[in-house]
Amino acid sequence: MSWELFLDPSLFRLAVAMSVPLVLASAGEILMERSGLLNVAIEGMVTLGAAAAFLASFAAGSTGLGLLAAALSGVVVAVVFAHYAVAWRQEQVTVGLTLYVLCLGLSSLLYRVVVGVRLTPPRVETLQPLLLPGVGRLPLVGEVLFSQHALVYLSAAVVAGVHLVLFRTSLGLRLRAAGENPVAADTVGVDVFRLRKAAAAAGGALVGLAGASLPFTLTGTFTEGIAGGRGWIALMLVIFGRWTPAGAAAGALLFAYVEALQFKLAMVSRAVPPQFLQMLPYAFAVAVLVRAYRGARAPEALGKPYHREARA
Amino acid sequence: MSPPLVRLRGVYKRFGPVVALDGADFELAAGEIHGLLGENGAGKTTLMNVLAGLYRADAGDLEVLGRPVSIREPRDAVQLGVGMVHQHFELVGHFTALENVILGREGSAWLRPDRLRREVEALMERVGLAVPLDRRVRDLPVGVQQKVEILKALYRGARVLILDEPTTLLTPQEVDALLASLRTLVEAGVSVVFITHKLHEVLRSCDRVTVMRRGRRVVTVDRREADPVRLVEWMVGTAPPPPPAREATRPGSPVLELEAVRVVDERGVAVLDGCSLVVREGELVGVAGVSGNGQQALAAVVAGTARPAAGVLRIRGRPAERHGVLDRMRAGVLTIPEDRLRDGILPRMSVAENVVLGRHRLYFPGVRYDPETSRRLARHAIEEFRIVCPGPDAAAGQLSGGNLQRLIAARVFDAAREREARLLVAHNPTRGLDVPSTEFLHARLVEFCAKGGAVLLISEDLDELLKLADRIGVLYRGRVVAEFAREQFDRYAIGRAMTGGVPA
Amino acid sequence: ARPRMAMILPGVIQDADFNAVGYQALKEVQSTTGVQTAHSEQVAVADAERVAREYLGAGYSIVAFHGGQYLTIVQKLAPLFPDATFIMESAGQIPNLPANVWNIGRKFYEGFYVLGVLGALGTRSNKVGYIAGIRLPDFVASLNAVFQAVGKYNPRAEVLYTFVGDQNDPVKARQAAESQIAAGVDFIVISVNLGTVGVIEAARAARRPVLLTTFYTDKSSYAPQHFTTSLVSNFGKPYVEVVRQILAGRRSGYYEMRPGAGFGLTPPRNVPPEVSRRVQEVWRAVVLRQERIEEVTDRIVERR
Amino acid sequence: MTTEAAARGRWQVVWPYAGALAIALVLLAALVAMLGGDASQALAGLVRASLGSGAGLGQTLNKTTPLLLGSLAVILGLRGGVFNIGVDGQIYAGAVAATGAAFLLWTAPKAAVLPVVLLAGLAGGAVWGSLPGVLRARLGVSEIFVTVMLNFVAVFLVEYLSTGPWNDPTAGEAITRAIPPEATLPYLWPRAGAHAGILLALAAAVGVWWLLFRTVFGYELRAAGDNPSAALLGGVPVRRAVGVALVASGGLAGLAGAVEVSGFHYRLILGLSPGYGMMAILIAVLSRRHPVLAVPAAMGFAALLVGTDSLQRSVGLPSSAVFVVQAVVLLVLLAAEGVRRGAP
Ligand SMILES: Nc1ncnc2c1ncn2[C@@H]1O[C@H](COP(=O)(O)OP(=O)(O)OP(=O)(O)O)[C@@H](O)[C@H]1O
Ligand SMILES: Nc1ncnc2c1ncn2[C@@H]1O[C@H](COP(=O)(O)OP(=O)(O)OP(=O)(O)O)[C@@H](O)[C@H]1O
Ligand SMILES: [Mg+2]
Ligand SMILES: [Mg+2]
Repeated sequence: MSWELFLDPSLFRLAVAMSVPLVLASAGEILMERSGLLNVAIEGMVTLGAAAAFLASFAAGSTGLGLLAAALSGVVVAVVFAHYAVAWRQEQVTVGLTLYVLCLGLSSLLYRVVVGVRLTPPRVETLQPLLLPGVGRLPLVGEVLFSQHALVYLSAAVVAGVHLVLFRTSLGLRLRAAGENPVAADTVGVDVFRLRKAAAAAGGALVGLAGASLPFTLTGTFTEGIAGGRGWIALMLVIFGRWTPAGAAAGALLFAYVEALQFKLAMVSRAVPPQFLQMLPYAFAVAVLVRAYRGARAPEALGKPYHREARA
Repeated sequence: MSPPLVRLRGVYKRFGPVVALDGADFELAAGEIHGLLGENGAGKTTLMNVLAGLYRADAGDLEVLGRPVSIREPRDAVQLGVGMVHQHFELVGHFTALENVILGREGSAWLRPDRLRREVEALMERVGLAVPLDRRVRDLPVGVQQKVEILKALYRGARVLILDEPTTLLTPQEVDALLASLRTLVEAGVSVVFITHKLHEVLRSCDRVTVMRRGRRVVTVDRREADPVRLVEWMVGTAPPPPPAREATRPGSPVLELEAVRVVDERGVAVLDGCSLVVREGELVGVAGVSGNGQQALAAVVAGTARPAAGVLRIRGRPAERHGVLDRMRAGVLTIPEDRLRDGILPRMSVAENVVLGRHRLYFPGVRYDPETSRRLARHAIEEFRIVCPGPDAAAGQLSGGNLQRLIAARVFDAAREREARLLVAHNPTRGLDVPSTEFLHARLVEFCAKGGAVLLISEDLDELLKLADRIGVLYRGRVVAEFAREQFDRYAIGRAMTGGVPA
Repeated sequence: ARPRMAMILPGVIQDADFNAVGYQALKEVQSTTGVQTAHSEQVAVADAERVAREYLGAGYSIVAFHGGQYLTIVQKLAPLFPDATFIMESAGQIPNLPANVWNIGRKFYEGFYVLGVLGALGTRSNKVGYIAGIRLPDFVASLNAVFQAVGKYNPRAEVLYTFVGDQNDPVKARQAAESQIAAGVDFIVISVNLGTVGVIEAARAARRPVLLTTFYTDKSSYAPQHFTTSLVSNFGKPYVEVVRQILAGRRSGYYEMRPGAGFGLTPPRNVPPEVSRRVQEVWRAVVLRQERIEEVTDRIVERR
Repeated sequence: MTTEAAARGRWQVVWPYAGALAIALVLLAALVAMLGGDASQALAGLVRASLGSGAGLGQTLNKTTPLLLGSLAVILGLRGGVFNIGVDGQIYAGAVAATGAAFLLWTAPKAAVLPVVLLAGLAGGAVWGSLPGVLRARLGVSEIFVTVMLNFVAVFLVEYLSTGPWNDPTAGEAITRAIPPEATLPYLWPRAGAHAGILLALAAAVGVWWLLFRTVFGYELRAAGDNPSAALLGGVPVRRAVGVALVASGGLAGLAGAVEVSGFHYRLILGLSPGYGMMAILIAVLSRRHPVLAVPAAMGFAALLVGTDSLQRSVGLPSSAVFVVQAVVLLVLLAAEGVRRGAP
């Protein structure tokens, strides 16, 4: 086995493409967690986003509508989550897990209702690579970065956008304050409840889009379990990236690289049973998480319901 | 006569079964400093929280400048020019001072830090309060944090500034500075509500005083009509009981010895650094200090939840650096934690299950846990310590603060009887307690010493220490910088030591 | 009374794949033998026993299981319901089955041998890919057959294979296909089910033309430029035969499904006519058992 | 508290459950109608399939077994303050260990085989729970994430064993060879196909109740879960208790895996746990973390599972609808609780 195997440009190209759902989902989760909401339903929301995107574009024949539907499905679930967590102060992990199960069920149910019983699974057009003018033809970088499909560029923009909103706008300052110390935010007139719901909605839209990226860029169709654990991985990436979108995106690329590498290794290392290579990304995720935990600092009010009249 | 700046009338507020405000009235005149007095639980904080929009009153009228207003949310209060500095500060620890001040009033969608800094700097100059704007708030001393809080309120254009017990965390020198700056603020057109338990502060700095009792106003008087005896009478109804007589003790052998103990927290900061201290049998040693100078680490290292990184820690003559909580308990160390909700109570478990915590291995040495035994002990504790609760099976989280502290006291002192406990570490044991509860607890501490126990009383209440301690050590930056024997007790000398000015 | 027959299927019948062909077989049984039929789709192994018991309780006398994972249930239920006849599928003949069980053995590898031949002749980069999901003995045998075919018909060509761990995960299948294509593969023998759509997308996105083969059903309409042929499976043939035998009183037996007996090959497209002709010749030889193909299920034997 | 108030309190607990059940039934009926079926007929069929027939009841009991054990595992974790979302992986780990033991024990005395197989399952699940347990206890790493990742790893491990070393080559599927007869659980009700696993699960429910409320360990575990820092100051070894909670939780789930192997499948098989872990969480929440209440809750879910499975055949309701119905039931309950809490 040689080093070239690990440095193959096609590997990086695939990693960039495969990181899209992770980047979008973790950016969405970061928005929510920064406001104090720990939403563990995102694996389900990614699945539902994939179903919504596929079904809308299948029914209406438009990728744009598909993206819209996916974002909307994320918003709806996230707002329901936020309502339970914010207004009713229910334990967030419990609500998240319940919604996770609901989303999984709803995805297949909707698919069945819309698509019905038919002999061949319908498919939609996938997004084709978009060569960026100028840089697209550069050797290596062009191949890896600038001849990808549109959602790759979108997710790069999302990372930059979420970063700017969080750290350069007053909205971001208030949102982070709500996640660090809701009482402090509330007493200066920041509407913590509305802000958390808004963060949930915006984050939910991104998580839904993460789901849309699966049928629209990879498979052209919806299948059960299409998220394949990417929602959970995104949850880990939030910690890995220390609650910054750029950090999480770096982690997403790393994870996607290991995932792609696994398939490369599968073609050359005949001695190892394939199942052990398939475990690799998940084992890697655990190992990375253990490292990432050292010194990581979550928003102080993360997962804690805010109640004005509760005794501190 | 012009209408008062703020008028609250017949404010009623209950929390579950607790009636916190029972038709309270209050008026604040423009340009005054108005003292708000009352024993613990009288409703001072609740009333002001209603004005600040944090609590919603069940009934009652609010008027500002004679016009009825409705304050449903903190935002409404901010708009009416009401700013409140809460007792335990509501700052975002990981934000800078600047970010904390401007939060919620940033002025533009895009943050413009330079412009905002200039505005805040101008404000600081105008009101004579200066804080380092780029430091993280959690790294600032409490006195400075308080200034950040006041700036926060003023930056929002507060015409009414409510300060809830602003002096408890400050050194005497800092208190002087605060009171002086309040005058400056009044001259700049701000009216101040000043909540405190300290009569001399009221008499020194306020124009008028309101005394509250059991959710109602007792009286509002001009300072000139008030004197300490009448104020206390208004507050508690009768004259306060005399303090327990502390007999001169003959200290026995050392129970707790700390020699140059160093404790490092998870951030790598040495929170205790070369701390030395001895507590002997029958002795009550007080630890004074501005909070944040290592009190928590001291309590933790003695209780066994923190390990010393260097130094010697002996309990009853035996090295105990490596010992955990359980070993300490076996050696007779008891703890009254500073934060009872965080460190003392199992909120969702029953009173009975809470009463046995810490003693459960004693009562249940085998595998079996017997709920009947716990209930029996709990019924006993409820009676003896007059804990107000529905019964042994009630969830502990429903109890009021004072009753929680009684519950913890029951746990501690009962164990003391049974096991001849040797050392009690009490950290701010009476914070937030009313007078009877405080007296009750003080009596227990004294009794414990009289029986030969040793007490380490870490308290931010200097009066409490002056009343009870045989000796007071002053903790400053993680070490005991000065010790005063009873005959040397002097408020200002101790206060100087607390700010690092070691007496000659 | 006319016997009634029920079939239990692991997935949805509209998968245009394994379950669809099972369902078609059931319909064929009904139309050719007149036996009344019913089916349950998407039955997890954990539920199959109960479902079977419900049919048996409702008077169904023939219960068929479409798949080998229901083996335990058949072994449990057959002695308990001696009046009913069970049909189950497997990779080969199962020894010691109860006396009221028919066994259909599926020999996919012989068909995959021919797909391998097409790959050997159809590849221009001399790299043939094989993408499977779970490392089942069936697929191991099929992979070995592809190795044998390529070794014999194009010794210069190489076979790259990937087991992605899931028959129905198009994302993983796509990643595997991308890796293979990046490594130079231009002909992929697909052995996944729903994962197929992922492989198709990879082929579409590839910069060089990539040819594909599939199995169970003809999926050429999905990607007309990419599919060459399909190893179509007509389960109707074995099922109709077995049900006829049951109706005639034979309560147990073994039917082997193989090229010519249940498996067919669609005429290869997108390849030169002589390649297509050659492959169909090999197919006929395999049907007549004139081509020597070894069945190895427990390890992968790579040869050049 | 007066008796009248106590009675009112009890009703306040009961009505959300009744409401949730009603909403679940209405929802099911609506789904059936949407798919073009006859709702009343479908609901009658549901009851018949799950509880109203011998075979149905037997299979409902069989389904209750892993759900109950799984929810007990979740409850044990929740009481200690940890979310064990890895029940599925631990079920598989237990199944692997049980199957391995059954294969290795062919020389052992026959009477010893079954107990050892079940214990092996317990141990296998415990081992699977120990990694998140150790990471949580030593490094404070979130168990939520680690347990989920280990679910994936466990599935691949099962895939490896069932298609590799232990594969039954004749079946042509991801299943292992059968375990010997002496490693199998006896039938409780042969005609209905109900195995004795339910007795184990019921015993486990009582055992968990006893452990939580009648042992010092359980007391300390609950204390650690309720308020770790207070428990720590009260002399409870919190980290150890929480770690042990995850290990024990894994053990219970592992037992579920062993029971599935020795009572139902007689082999290790991919798909042994069709999402039992997720349903176990819902059951644990529904039963308010009480091991005894988990019994009716698990049974109810099992009946719902079995019943809606029959709707799949009668009206084409997809199996995923069960998830929807269950989640909605829980959401309704959580909402009822939330509404009672009132405004922020
Ligand atoms: N958020 C709350 N939830 C429940 N009870 C509360 C709450 N806030 C205050 N109380 C109760 O209301 C009563 C009045 O409390 P409040 O804090 O207003 O008293 P205070 O006069 O500020 O006392 P202190 O001097 O101790 O600060 C007390 O019995 C207290 O326990
Ligand atoms: N079904 C039961 N059988 C026997 N004892 C019970 C039962 N239910 C509750 N108990 C007893 O009541 C006590 C409290 O149990 P409970 O289930 O109410 O727990 P909890 O701490 O109130 O939980 P939660 O956090 O949900 O409030 C236990 O000590 C237990 O012995
Ligand atoms: Mg107060
Ligand atoms: Mg209780």
